[in-house]
Amino acid sequence: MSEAIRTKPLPATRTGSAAASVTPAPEASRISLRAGEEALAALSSALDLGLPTQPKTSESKNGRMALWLGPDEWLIIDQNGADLMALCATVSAPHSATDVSHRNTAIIISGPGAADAINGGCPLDLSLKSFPVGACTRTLLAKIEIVLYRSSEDTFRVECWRSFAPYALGMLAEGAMDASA
Amino acid sequence: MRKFSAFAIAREAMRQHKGWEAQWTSPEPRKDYDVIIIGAGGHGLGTAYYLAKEHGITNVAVIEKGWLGGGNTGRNTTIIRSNYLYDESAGIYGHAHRLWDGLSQDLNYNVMYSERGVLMLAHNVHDVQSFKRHIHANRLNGIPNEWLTPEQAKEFCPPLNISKTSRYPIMGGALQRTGGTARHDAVAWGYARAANDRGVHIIQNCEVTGITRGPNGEVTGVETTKGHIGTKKIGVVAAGNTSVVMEMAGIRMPLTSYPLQALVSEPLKPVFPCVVMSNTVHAYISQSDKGELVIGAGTDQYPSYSQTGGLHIINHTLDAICELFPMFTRVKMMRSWGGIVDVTPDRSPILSKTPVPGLFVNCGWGTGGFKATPGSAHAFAHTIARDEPHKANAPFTLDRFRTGRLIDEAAAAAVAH
Amino acid sequence: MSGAYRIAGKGRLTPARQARFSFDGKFYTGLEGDTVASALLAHGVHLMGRSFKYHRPRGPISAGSEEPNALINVARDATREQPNVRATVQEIFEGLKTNSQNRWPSLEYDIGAVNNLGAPFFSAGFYYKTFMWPKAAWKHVYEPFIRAAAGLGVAPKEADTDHYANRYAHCDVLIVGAGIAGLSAALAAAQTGASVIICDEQPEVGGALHYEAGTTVDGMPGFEWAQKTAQKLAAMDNVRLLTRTTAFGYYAQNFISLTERITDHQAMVEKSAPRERLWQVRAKRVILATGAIERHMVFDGNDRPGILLASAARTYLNHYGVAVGKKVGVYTAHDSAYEAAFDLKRAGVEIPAIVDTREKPGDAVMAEAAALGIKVLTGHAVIKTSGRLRVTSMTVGRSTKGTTTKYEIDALIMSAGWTPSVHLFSQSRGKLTWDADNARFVPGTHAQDCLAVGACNGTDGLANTVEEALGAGELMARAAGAAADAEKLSLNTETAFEWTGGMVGASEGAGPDTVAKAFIDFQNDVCAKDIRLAVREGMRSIEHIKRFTTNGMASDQGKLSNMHGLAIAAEALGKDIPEVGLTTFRAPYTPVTFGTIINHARGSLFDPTRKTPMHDQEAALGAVFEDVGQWKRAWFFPRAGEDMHAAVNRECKTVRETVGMFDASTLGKIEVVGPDAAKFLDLMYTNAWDSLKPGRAKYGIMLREDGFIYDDGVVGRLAEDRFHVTTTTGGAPRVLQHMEDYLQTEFPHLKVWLTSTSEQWATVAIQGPKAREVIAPIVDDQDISNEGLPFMSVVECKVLGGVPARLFRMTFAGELGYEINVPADFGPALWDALYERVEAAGGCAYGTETMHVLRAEKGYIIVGQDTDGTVTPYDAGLGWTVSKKKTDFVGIRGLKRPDLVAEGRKQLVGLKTRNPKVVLEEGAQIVADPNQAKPMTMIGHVTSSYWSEHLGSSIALAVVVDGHKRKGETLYIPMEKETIAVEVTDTVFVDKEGSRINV
Amino acid sequence: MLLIHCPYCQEERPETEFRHGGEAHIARPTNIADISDEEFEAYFFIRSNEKGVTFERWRHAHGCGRFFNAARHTVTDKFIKVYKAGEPKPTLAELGLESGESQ
Repeated sequence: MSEAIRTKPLPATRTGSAAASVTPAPEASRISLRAGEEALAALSSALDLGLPTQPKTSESKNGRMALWLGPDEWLIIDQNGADLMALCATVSAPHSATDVSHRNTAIIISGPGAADAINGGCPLDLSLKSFPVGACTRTLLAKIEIVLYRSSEDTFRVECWRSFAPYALGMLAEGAMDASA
Repeated sequence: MRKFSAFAIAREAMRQHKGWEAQWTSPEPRKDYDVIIIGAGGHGLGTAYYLAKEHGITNVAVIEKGWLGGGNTGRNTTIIRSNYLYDESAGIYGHAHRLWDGLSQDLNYNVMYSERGVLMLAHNVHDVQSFKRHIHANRLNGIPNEWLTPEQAKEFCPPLNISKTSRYPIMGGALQRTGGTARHDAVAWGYARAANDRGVHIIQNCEVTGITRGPNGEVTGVETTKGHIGTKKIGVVAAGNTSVVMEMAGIRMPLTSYPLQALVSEPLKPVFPCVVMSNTVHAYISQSDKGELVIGAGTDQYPSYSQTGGLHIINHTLDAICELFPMFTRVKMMRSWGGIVDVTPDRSPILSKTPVPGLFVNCGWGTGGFKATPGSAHAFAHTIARDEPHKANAPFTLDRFRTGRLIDEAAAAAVAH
Repeated sequence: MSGAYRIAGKGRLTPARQARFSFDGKFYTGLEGDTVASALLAHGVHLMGRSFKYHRPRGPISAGSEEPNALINVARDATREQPNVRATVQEIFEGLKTNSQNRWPSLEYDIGAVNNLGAPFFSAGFYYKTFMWPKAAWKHVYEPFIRAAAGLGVAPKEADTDHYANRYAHCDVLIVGAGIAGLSAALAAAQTGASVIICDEQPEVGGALHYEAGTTVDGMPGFEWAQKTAQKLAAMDNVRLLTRTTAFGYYAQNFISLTERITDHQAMVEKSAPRERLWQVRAKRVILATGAIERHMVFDGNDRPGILLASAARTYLNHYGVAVGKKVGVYTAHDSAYEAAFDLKRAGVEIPAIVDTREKPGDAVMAEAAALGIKVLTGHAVIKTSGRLRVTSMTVGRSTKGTTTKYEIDALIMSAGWTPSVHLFSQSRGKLTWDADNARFVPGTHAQDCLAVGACNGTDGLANTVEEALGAGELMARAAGAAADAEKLSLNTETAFEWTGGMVGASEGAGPDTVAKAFIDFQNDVCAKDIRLAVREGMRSIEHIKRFTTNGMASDQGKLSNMHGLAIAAEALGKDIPEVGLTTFRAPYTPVTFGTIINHARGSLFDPTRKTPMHDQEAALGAVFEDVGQWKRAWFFPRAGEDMHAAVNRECKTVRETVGMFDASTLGKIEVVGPDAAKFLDLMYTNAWDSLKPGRAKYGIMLREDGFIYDDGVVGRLAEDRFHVTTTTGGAPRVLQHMEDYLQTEFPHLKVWLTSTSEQWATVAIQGPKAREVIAPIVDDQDISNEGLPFMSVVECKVLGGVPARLFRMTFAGELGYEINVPADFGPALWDALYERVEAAGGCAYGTETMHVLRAEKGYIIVGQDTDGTVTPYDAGLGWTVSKKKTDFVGIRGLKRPDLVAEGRKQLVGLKTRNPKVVLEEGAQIVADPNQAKPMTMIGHVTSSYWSEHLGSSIALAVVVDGHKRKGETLYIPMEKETIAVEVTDTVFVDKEGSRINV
Repeated sequence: MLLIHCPYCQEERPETEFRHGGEAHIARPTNIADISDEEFEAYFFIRSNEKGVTFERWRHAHGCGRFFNAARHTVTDKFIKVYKAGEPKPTLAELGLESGESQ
């Protein structure tokens, strides 16, 4: 890879409150994967990860996650930076894999007030009953679109497009402050 | 009809206001009328008034399913302006604007037409280009509209935030000094009283349930909850309910009805001298004579006849209001409400004859109907009386959606780049 | 200390916990927990405000949020000033500053009160009948006068320094109101395991138990039980208890908005604490336990300071320990006022008489009155009152005609009965039914999954209320799916009296044919006679009457006045009340600050600010940015001493002569992938794509179905099944939506997928004769010669020693040009690397303004500037993009409509001013005959206009009627001060043959 | 804010995640290039604008991204049924409504 310097959309500084920390996530590779049923088995095997077919569910393994976003759409995230495009290129069944590693960036919200912090701008029911660990969906955070993923009872990952990241961070920081108020 | 005046009030004050007569009567419908207007909003009542006054047609009934002026006339934010882009729009709105001036005197009813100025804000280069285009077109059409710098805008509207660091800094504005507001109820009531005085019947709480037709398809009357009423000419002025009424004559319309919300604040001492509109951040605001800030919100995204909408629509509008006027966050919303606006594909109205002989339609005003009231009513009365359009409404035909001769004010303000 | 009217041993406040506050500059000592109203009443101060129209002196009539009179201004500091605050709601704290409103020069001596003398003239709707002559006077004299007289508080002048928060919440059962009904319902719901939110507008729970001194629940005094119950609920994991929280809106599908007031009662405010929080609650089930509001009696002079609702007097006494007077008259049509009289009497207050309009009040209260030695005048009325700034007497008689007796008093309490608070139920679009026996509207048909319990449901009696509420709590929780085992709850309640009675409408002396100032709507100064006047003037609908008189339209939203107004209207119309109908209840229940509603959406969170990856680099070069949608785009890069004009001239010249670099990252990008990708694009664009070879690119035009231009952009084919589509910056989201719509709903058989990659790539355009030599060193192993990478081609390669890139050979400037796309994190590195080389080559960075000039010199359109949604490709001179071979694409039929193929369409042309130094104004209108009168016939307008430094003249693009046939014609542009002659030309001003591009 | 059941996500989601897509069951003519001006007007401009049960398109734009159809009452704004794109338009009887109830 090049020596060229990467400039991330957000500084890696932690903000938030005692109730909910708000921290930009490390770099990861990502693809937007689109495919019909006929390609799922091959893609799952190429990615070494089952592609979930139930709404709002995810699969994860060794730092690689497949988030169900729609009936023919997954967001694949690899926290170890694997070349996901290359993995999918081995599959001949019709599908669309598109690199979105740099389009998206992520923010981790963690702490007992994490759900409240996100509910400062997100209209979904984030109770464990309705949004259990592993749940994921595309949704809204106030005026922007996000992908929300719950990695543990009190930790969420918010993915958004890079130019919206400062806004997302601002909303989450205010939400986190209010969650502790 | 007794004339309204300061003297009349003084006289009545002496006798505890016992001498006032009803502003309009509540007659039982006759068997038939020369013209039936469906819908007793400002446009419908005005049409009846001008039929009587300008065309000598007084055997007219205005049929209303609820109470007169209870639809969009009584629910809008009362902005009056005529600085539209296209010649066609300038024609009809300009026609209305000229009639607003002097309407109180014509009706002997103070409609509180207030030329306090309408300021439309430009927030980006595209807005500037678009407003300049409007200003030049208006100037050559003889319609006042002028460009203000941000500093001039601030001088005209002191609460305005013209900080360069705001999210969408103001790059200037188009000001129509003769634009302003009027008292919405007074417009409906003034037309009702004046039309009633000339013999027009206003029949409230009477719903039209059908349109009856003759052997050649021509209209012969309406079925109503008060029975059949005969007529050779029907003018449909039913705003959000137009599709429903026109369907009774078998005509499917290019209309969609959306909820439109508005709100007022608690009354405040005078703080806001004019009308300010910003299409870019979606804010429409003025202050009523009672002191309430009157704020227009946007339409909900789905068609509805519910006359209610979502809180998020109001939220969106107030975001913009507080961005433009940051001192208003502590002002309180006192009342919010919804109307039903009928919207055409090109966002311009339809004032037109129809394929059904004797049936005329005036609709599709979207969010802009109030300001057009006198012009629309006047031109529509002409169309009904003469069986041909007035020059002000000639372009607003129903068949333009077949030919493609649209008058697309919304597209003309398209977002750039 | 805390006031001469504070009664030792009464109330629940702690005498030792004092707080000093000011009202109109004078300092008072109150107790913690006091409202401004209770604290002032404790000092014998009743005068707290002036009415809207007549500026009549007014004191608080209530002890709650229904207060119409006692509106004050509350200021923490200059940036935190709040007008129109109810003194009956605002809690005091040490240092609180409050002021009265709507008076000048002072509350005691208000010049505006002259309106009161003119009251006969200012009848309802008087303004519709006058101020019409002379015509000009409305604008210059009458309206300014009316405006200045109207209004209540003064709007804040400075931006608010408080902040506000929002929380979306979900629950199984939302309970509105935490009086005995709401608390009972919450207990029953909570023990089933359901998630419960219960809210109440007051600082503590309890509702009516605030004043109900004689009620016990499970052996405890009612208020104490309520606090214990609240503690118990608050300790449960599945319950959220919110006090100082008003449910103000009930929207579709059980979406309820609440406003929680967090800091307005605090002396010291934590910086992180929001002032108010909006709760947007989606509840599976809703229980409304909103209680009832006492009505006043409608009689002559019923608005003087010192005249209050009976329940308010009880609240002041039993909760705050404050007597509203020392000699308190009672006027009632309902038993409830008796209990107030009993409580006051027992507290040592003199009760000269209870005046009851009824011949037969309840037996129990009559017996108790006798026992306490209180005189009761049944079948009597208070005919009038006197007192300027405070009531000093009431005149009592059987009727206005007979003998009357005057009683000296310093306060008068009253009750006409209770109005169920059906506001939220009505907002939920439930239908109300008329309970004729009790003259009240109660919830009837439900429109949503909610139940009303207790007083708001018209349920009378404590035991009935509790039973109903317990049942509803469990029922709604079960309906929401709660399944935990729970025991059947019951509560033992005892109360001193069950009440009877009530009336709506005007009392004796305020009936027809009177001139009495018997107020219905206090704030808006609407009297009984105003309602009758409206009816006399032909108003039949209650909506007309409301609007004509403004009854119920004040900031209390008619909580006290609606029923009285309706009854008087019904009487005047000779109809039954339900026939006249009720006006619609609308959100909010009580006024809500804009701040609560917008909450976080201020400053940087008002709307996202989108910046490109290279924003900081551009800012460091001194870029001035422009807003394009949510994006900040570098507009121009002024150097020392340069204005915009100079900077743009230099940038243009530099690009044409050497090289320039431009941040094109904001352009929309869509990856179109799949075996049917070309087929799909064939349908979406006018052009043909099947024939485009991988590695090549083409300019495409997209139409709407109606045939008008929707968007444009360059599309590159990366592989047989993969296209890189670009859109305009503003068009990116709508183009994707448009494509998805057709793909999913009209062409679902096509195997192709769309992915937005707008933000995956950072894009730098390098344009100018030296473009190739500038990029050569940073491109790894890729032939970029004219042969290796010809004009309109695209290649995936590496740059900067290994960074993957998509390299386009294309231009929007009419020069040798490239656009380099790299993954966005590498954008700054790419920019820096290029800038170093561009600068070394004598080039510069340029912004959107220069981009616009360069493209206009080439006649390239900007969608949205040169087109406006009414322009076809033919109008724009882009007919060559429309495939003649295709049998279908979006817009193919729309293009053939009669008006789109008719003569006389506006077509895009170039314009040259006769004087080349004159730059036209964009938007300027074009005429053929400059000497015609207004309104002129306009045949087109200038869409783009610039100074071309390259040509040394101005250039312009315009749309003109039949413009393509007018080349060479002279047309005119009438400006304000001069008319400019222009010649119609071709749209291409520079390098018509394209020789600069293909090198 | 309405609550809309997305047939793909199989749960109710807040309205702001959705985008209204106009009247449903207006198929684009397969021979669109050849239709008359009147037919084009009927296809592209004329709308039922039903006061009663309306059939409309929604897209779960900020969710699963899918277009689907809904039957909704435009006076009460209540959803009667949602169904996937491509499924046939339900009759009023299938929606459990008498034909008279559509008004």
